[in-house]
Amino acid sequence: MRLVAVQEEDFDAGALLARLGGEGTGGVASFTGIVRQVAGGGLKALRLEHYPGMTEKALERLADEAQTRWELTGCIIIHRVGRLEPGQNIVFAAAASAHRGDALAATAYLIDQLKTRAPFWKAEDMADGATHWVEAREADDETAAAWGQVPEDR
Amino acid sequence: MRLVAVQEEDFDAGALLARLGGEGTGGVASFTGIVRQVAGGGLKALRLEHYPGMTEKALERLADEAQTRWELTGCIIIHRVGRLEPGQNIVFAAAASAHRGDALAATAYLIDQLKTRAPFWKAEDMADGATHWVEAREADDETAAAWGQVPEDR
Amino acid sequence: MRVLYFAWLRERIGKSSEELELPEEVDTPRALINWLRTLGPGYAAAFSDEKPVRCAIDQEFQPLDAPLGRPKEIGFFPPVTGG
Amino acid sequence: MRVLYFAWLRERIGKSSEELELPEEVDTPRALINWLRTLGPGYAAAFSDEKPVRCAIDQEFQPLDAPLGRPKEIGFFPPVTGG
Repeated sequence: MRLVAVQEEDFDAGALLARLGGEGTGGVASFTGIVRQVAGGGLKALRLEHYPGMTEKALERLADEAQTRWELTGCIIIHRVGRLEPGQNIVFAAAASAHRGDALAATAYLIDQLKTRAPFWKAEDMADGATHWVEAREADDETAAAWGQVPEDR
Repeated sequence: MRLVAVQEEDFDAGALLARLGGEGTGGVASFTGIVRQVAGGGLKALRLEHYPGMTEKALERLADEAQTRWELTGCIIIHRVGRLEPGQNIVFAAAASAHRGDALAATAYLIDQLKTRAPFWKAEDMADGATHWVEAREADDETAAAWGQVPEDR
Repeated sequence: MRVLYFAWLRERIGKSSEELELPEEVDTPRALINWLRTLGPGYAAAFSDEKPVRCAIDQEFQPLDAPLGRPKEIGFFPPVTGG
Repeated sequence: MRVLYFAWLRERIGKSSEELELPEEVDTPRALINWLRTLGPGYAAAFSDEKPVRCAIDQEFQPLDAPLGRPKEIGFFPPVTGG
């Protein structure tokens, strides 16, 4: 079972997890990213922009890599785009395997790599009317690189 | 938000995940353990036995430890007992945090520690009528110990 | 003292718990195992090999050579296999 | 060649994509950036500093000094911030 999607609509994490529990699966790990209110509370909404076509290819590649690195029985990546308010879901990554370690590691890999290798950009619309683009975090590059053997593609 | 339970009934992973997405949460990680059919396909059901009272205390302690080690906004551990067939849910661990790394690490910690530090025992009822107790795996001890500073309590 | 048995120890002994008056010289879980062995063939079978036996004193895991003290309960069981 | 702009590059240039005929000497993304700067103040503002500019040639991330070749499309954007 494999599912990769870029969409404006919300996703149903429970229904997605249920789809991953198939033959030979001993465990399903998942990560759900949620739009977090900024310190001080001034965030009205995020706007998520992406590169249509390229994004889907990048996510499919991450799923391929996870399925190569670990023995998975299933793999899901869903990323939302458009306007998202604090508390709303933004991203879902999940992996199923016979072995818990594989499911957990693959899920962490998917979300770490997605942060630096999929063409999404976030702008913050603040309650005071200000708007600004979120800057990339060096820590995310380091976390992604720590998995090793990642193509130098940024 | 904190929830620890030992129960015969199934759990609803989606509903549990939704309860973890509160104020200050940037990500929710989860692991769902599923009864896996054995190689050859002869497993009819698992019977899960536990030490009532002690089990709940052990799980509460694991949740405490996770909340001490990582900055969590929520934490759930649910373990089923009784008769469970292949494909059915057996355990759920989840953690929510402002930061994805904390949520992912805490979830892995909970499930790794639970394997060696909570008083549950599995018996396998086979289709051919045989029944036997599952033996503990040394690899689980090593995985649990790799987190370091775990009380020597087995 | 309440003594509890789990998994195949419970099956071999034929009961899940019992109230026992221990002799004064029983001062560790290991000494208790040695004493339990004398209570009958089920106990002897359950405790024939100590290596796979673990215990909890008042619901806390303890090594077999821990001081027993005067707990309310002690549980004997094989290594845990949850998750 | 189709050239696409994302995030604040798109905002400064004022369009998300356009078809451009490139001079023959434009043989890397960096050379293309230098040429784009001459097209108007929006471009000059978008590309005033190359450091935060990333690119993809035919939807594959590439360094700014990669050979340009004859792709169908090239995208310029800041470092990604998804997830």
